[in-house]
Amino acid sequence: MAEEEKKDFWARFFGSYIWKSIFRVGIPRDRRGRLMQVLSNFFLHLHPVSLPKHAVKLKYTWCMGGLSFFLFIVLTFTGVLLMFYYRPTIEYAYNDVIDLRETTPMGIMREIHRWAAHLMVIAVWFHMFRVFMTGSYKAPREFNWCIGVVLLTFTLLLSFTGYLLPWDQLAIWAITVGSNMAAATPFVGQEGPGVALLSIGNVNLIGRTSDARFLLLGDTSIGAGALLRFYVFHCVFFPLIAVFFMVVHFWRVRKDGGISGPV
Amino acid sequence: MADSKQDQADKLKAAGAGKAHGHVAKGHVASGDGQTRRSFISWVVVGWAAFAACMGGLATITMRFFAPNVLYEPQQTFRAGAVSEYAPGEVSTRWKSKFGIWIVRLDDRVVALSTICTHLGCTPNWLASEQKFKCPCHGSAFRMNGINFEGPAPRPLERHKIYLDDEGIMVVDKTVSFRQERGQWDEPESFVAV
Amino acid sequence: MDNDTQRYYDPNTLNRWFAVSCVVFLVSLVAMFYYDYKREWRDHQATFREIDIRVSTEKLDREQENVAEKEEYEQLQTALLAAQEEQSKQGQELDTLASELAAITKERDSAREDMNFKKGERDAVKYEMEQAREKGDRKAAKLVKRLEAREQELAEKKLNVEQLESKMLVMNSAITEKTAAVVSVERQLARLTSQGDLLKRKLDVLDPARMSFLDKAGDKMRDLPGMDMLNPRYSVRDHQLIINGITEDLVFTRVPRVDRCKACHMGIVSRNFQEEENPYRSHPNLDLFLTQSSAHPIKEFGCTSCHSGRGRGTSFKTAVHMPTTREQREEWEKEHGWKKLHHWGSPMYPARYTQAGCYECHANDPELDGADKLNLGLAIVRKAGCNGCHLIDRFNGEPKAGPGLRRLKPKLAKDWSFNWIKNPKAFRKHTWMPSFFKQSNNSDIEARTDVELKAIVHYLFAKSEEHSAQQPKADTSSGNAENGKRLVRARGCQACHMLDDDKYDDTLDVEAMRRQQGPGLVGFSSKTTAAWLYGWLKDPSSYDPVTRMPDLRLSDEDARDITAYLLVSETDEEKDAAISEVDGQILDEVTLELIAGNMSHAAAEEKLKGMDAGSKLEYTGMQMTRHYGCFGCHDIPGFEDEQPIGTDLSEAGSKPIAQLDFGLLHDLEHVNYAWFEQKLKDPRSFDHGLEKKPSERLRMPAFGFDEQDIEAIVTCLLAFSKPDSELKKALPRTPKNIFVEEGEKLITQLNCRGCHIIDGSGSAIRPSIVKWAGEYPPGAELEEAEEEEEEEDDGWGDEEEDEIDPEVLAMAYTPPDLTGEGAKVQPEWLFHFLGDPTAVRPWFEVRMPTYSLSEEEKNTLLRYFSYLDDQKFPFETVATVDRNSEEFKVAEKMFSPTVMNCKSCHVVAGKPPAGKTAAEWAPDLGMAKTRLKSDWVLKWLIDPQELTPGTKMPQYWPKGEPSPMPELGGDSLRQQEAMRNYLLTLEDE
Amino acid sequence: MDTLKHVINVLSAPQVSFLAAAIAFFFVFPPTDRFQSWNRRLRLDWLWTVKGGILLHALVIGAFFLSTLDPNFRAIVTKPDNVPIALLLFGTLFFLWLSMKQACDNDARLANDQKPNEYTDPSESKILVWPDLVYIELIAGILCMAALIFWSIALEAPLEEPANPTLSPNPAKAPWYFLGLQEMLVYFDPWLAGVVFPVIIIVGLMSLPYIDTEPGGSGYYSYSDRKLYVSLFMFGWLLLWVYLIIVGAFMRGPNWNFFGPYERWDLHKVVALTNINLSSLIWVKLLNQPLPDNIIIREMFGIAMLGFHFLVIPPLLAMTILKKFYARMGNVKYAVFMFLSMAAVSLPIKMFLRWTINLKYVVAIPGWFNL
Repeated sequence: MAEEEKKDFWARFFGSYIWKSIFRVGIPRDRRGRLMQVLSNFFLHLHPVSLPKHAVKLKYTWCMGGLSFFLFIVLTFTGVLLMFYYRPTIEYAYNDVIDLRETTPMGIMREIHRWAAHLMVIAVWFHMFRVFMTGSYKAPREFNWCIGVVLLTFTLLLSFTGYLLPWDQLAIWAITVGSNMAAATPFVGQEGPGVALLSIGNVNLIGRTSDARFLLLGDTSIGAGALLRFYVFHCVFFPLIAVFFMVVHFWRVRKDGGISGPV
Repeated sequence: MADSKQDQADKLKAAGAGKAHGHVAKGHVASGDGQTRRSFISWVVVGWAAFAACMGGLATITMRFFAPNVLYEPQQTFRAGAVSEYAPGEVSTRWKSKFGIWIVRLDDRVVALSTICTHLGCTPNWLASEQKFKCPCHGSAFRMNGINFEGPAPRPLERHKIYLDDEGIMVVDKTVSFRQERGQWDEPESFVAV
Repeated sequence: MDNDTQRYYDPNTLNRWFAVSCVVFLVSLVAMFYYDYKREWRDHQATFREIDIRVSTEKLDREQENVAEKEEYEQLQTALLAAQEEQSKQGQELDTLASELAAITKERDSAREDMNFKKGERDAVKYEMEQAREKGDRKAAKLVKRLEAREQELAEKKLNVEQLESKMLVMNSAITEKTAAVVSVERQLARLTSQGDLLKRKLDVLDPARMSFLDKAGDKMRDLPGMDMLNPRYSVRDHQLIINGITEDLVFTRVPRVDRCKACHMGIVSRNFQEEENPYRSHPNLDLFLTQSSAHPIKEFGCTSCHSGRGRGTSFKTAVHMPTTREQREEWEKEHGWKKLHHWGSPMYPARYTQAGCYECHANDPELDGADKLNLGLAIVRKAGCNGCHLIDRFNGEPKAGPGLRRLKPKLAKDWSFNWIKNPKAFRKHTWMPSFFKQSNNSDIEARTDVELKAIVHYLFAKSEEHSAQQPKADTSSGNAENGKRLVRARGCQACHMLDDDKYDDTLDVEAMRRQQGPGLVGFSSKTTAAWLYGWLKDPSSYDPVTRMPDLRLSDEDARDITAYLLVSETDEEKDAAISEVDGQILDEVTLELIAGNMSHAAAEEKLKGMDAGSKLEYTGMQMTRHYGCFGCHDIPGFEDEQPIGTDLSEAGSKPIAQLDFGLLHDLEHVNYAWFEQKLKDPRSFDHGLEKKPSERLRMPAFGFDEQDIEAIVTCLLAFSKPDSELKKALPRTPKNIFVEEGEKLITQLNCRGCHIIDGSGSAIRPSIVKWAGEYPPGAELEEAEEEEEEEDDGWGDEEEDEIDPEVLAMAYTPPDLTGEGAKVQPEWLFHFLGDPTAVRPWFEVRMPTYSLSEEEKNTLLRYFSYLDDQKFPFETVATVDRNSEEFKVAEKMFSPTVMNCKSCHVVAGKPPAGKTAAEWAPDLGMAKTRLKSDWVLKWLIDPQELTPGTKMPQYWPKGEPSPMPELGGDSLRQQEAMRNYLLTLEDE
Repeated sequence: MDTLKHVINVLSAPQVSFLAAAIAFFFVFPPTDRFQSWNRRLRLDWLWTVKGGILLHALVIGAFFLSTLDPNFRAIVTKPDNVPIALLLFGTLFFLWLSMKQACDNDARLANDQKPNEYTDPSESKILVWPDLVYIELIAGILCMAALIFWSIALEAPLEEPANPTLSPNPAKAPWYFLGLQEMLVYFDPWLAGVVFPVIIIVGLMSLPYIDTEPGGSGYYSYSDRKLYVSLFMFGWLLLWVYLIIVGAFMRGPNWNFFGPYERWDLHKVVALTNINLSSLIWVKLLNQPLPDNIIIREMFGIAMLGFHFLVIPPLLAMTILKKFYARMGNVKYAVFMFLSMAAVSLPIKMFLRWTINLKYVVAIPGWFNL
């Protein structure tokens, strides 16, 4: 009997005006209800309402794309939290990172962020691997594959720009090497081949204060400028671009006929 | 982020319960006894209870994260010199800019007045000619001893802990404050007797 | 039901999966909380709280007992009762008074309110009026009137208030008068129990046992995980120090230090926890450190600025504690899971090297009180001549550690030199000359090293100059060794030289180092000739212009006797093996190798053919002298402006460990101090197991340091670290500091402290003087002087004969204490005295030697002394004396035997006092005018003990009492001045 | 034991291990029918069965954890930043096996013209996203998060000394996911390894769908229909990326010297690595001539080799082995495909020349073009 009461309490609860105003549909009891759930929910609307069987087989999807996205969300969240305690200046950066472990509440926020970043790189790679192995880049999904490649690149860039922020030896030297490659860019890097071509008369246009590396660091060597720059790249610029491409990526997944499968 | 998770969770909760029903029926059809049903319901309950707990946990973590464990605030205690350095009836603005404190020598005691207006936290000015602290923001005014008598200020200025160290120098400690309306102005550490 | 057909997974499984994963997630979150909450400092603070409660309670109990025991307490108690009794009698009146007072107070308050309102209005009108008048508004006139009216009213109100207040005053006084007794007694009681009350107040908020239930609850709540953000008792925040004065190096910039050590070392600043365990213990030296009154208050200096380490660390590991020994390391690894934090440049100094931290700020201090280890280290570094081969900023411009080798020939024999360099300790057990050969990495190539060595000797002698030491007038062999022995001990040689019969105490300290300024004196017969030795003693600088050996102005026979003594000695060392023939083949190899260094092999061989044996030897010798860096310690012809061969040690302490080559010694602790220790223990050991050409091998010589030396030296090395450019705590560069430092440098070089106490430390010679006074009771040679005085002998004579305690004797024969010298003597005199010393204390056996000081050096010393005693330049007050004045007569009288009888002790113008052994003589008063500062003399007469405690000089004018003498109106001061002026005339007696 | 370790140390030297891997590779992942027949004959496809998989994992994981008994190996592997690489290693292995297994199954099905596993008949109704997909996504997310937190508690994120531009750590390594590129930097000029190669990789990946336009094997795991592409992709991904990362992370020690997995990272290890340019190798060593002054003449051999590699080989292949293929592709696609694959092949060749004959540059025109 108690069962019964409980049941119709829930019935009334989920049937209530407020509940409906928020979630539109009540409890999905039947096919229609379940469809409605997905259709009427912002967070689920990038799913179709129904899928071919293999699309829910982990064996087929490995869920890597989903995890990549999930990790991106985790990174955004933890990243924002870290920004409350981290100041990208040569006076503070290093010590703030020490404090993140020593005194900041929930001492492992930085760890979560860092390991999640590594994990995301791996997840993205596996996602690409899966997509390749199932030949899912083939028509009509060629372009989405390209976007995927772009996303992969930005994943790496995000990870790379984040690498400088602790402002320790690992950081500065990894970035030194990386940024010196920029200096070796053909034509626009002061060390690169053909740089001499970009000159008017004997006025060189590309020099230590005017080449790719300089634009990257905002300075002739890694210092306060580079730190700030990488911080903005890492926290604002690249994420925005990445999000933009993600949106397109997901949208294309739907528009290119949902998840791939044999015809 | 957290709340989006949250209501996703709610929705799923709904679904979970819903499924429960959907399945209950099936369960009946399938096997007459409620065995499966009870065990199955318990799974759902455990699952969603734990999930709710997790969401709570995440919320707590986030909230906790906003309360820093260490501060880098400017020095809160300073040595304000010997009593003799202040003339009777003097309001010294010596420490105003550095520490936000007026050292006031009243007839029988020296006190450390906070320079924060009790109305909305502006910094009043000492008008020697009118012998009062006048706040530029909303015109509150305080007497030399910190009692409010003009404008909207609800209560007197706060006084801070002040005491003599072993060398007879006055030390002001801003971390401790004494309020007149709580009758704290006669507590031994709220003034240095002269 | 359609949904089944469209279900892929069984809902049960999904739910199970979901349930399980959620639980796992929950667990992870709990773990996260726990991990964040479980911090070492929290446990430590909890433990410390218990300790604090225990200690404070004990203290409180003790306090209360003490108070209870005091009978004063009893009295006060009874007094209080009595007073209250008394007061209650008048309770009636008091109450009425009080109520009246209250009434009037009310009245006064309202009156004051009115007054304030009026005042406000008055101010406003005043302002208006002023404005109007300024503008020339015609309202002004009206306003003026209004203002007057207001003033009027205000005045009335004021008056009213004042009247009321005066009334109140009267009543107050009445009340106070009635209650005075009680109040005063209560005050006294309070004063008596104040200590205890403080403790009580502290414990009330600290000790749960004293808390109400609710307080207890709150006390528990405040530190729960998640709650600990609200108002925690245990926190890092309250124990974090921010040190602006001493910054931390971030390469790109320097930032204020942040020290959180106190989060665990809670009791460090208090004196109450000396018996507790670490980390709760009090700092061992609170007089010098941490306390507000000490020189290093914790608020300004923090912890890591001295101890180094990572101040921000909040755990044992991340604070980068460093173990002193291997055992301790293992223990820590067990207890604290300690692991060396590899990536931290400045780990904490291990306990035994803590003194290295002082150097950061005290780099310029000559000798640092309380940092004995550091001082000793610096002394050893100087003495061993480390700075000869290694650049060390601090020691730039210091003279070379060893004797000059410019004029070897007349002094040494080749054989001796060969054996000496090969193994110095064989000839002189405690020499500072290190051994280059027969070491762990070159004993396998002894044949070669022998050749190298012979080459070096050859080079030295080939380059050696002749010199014209004045030849002894008489033949030097006729010296009296016995007397020589006495002289060596009497003349004060032991201030700088150890004799083979005094033992080298096994624990070195700075004092002992001073006694080793010069080489130990052992039998020289095999080393050098009588002629040379004699010449050397007579005038060292003629042989070696830069030697530190001063001229003791020895008479010819003194010199001869000492020579004789030094040549025959108790330990006549075994005859040295004669130097053998050079192995030509090896010599060729070596020479070729050296030449080939800077030309092609073929050319080198050509060149070699062209050389004869001699030139080969000489060439190789020179190259080898360079290779082994002999010129670092010795002045060697041909190497005048050579660069030191060793690595720069100016920043040894902050050298990254990766730059220290541990070679194949894998089981050595991988920390810089372990490396330094090993290097000092066996300098060549890092070559162990490595295949190296002879020329590539490590060449730092072995000094044979013991544990203690090594500890001291390593302390220095750790101290020599990257200086903080913007250090605010270092000694300010005031003239005083600078001149004192310069002076100290010179004083250390000249080893003045070998004889004198200067600025509190020194007089290394004292023990040997005592010894000497025991062996050779002085005064013997004064017999004849006494003979003359015989008839004046006033019966003291016989007492002279019997023994006097050497300690007492030594008192009289030890060189004077120079503390306060700057205030005492006149600069001109001191200047000349340093140039050529005249005997101030003629009875002295010890000689103030003549140093060949430059004008500049003399001035340095003058500046040193006068700045040390804060004397003003130029410092002179001349006292004028009128010989016919009354004062003069009086003084004469006082001076005469009948009154003070100064002559009975003081030598006067070279005339020794009658019938006293030299032991009881006092300095020559004849010199007073030229030598002493008149102000000082006056001070001296007033109270000698104050200037030199323990002096024999009696105090004639007892402090604070009327003068014992009637003259000059019995005015002590006038008498003293008179006496002073008199003394200043004595020179021309 | 030690001898075994020593043997492994030696074998794991790139010149050995890479060569072995490269050769074995084409038998395990046959690009052409010929190789596939070999593959069948050697029963290598057995690897992609359940049994094979178990064995494979048992071997790798077992070996790995056995190795952790060795202090030197442990020291390297447990560096916090290296843990993800271990993850990558195992992950790659597992997913490789998983995908290949499914591919084989599907191939088998297709062989006896069945539909691939993933095929769902349009007639049968689809799965509802709600609740199944959403639910498993949620579960996956939660588990991932939990794992992440445990990992973060267990491992402290690395933090070294404050940044110091005057003192580089030894070895100074790029973030692990770029170690492949850093390894390249050892063999190529910065502008190549640092700029051109990344660009080629990205462009290459992007152009993939436009080159491989064959409809077959779309949307399901399969191998035999797409041998060539899969094989090439695997080559790039496994050998030129994952392998190099592992080498760069675990086997590159102080002074960027190579260290075997059980070797102590000795600061003072000395290895003879004197390099020589192809030009001087041929002119001076073989022909005993002085180096000609004219750069073009000096470098002609190198240029010739390059020309041969990029301009001659492709047409040759087009005429011989890849006739059909070429026909299907048409000029442009074939050209692009060939450029990319030849570039991909050229990397290991160059690396290999360096390892074996210490070749520095094939073509060395300073300031312009060093390869």
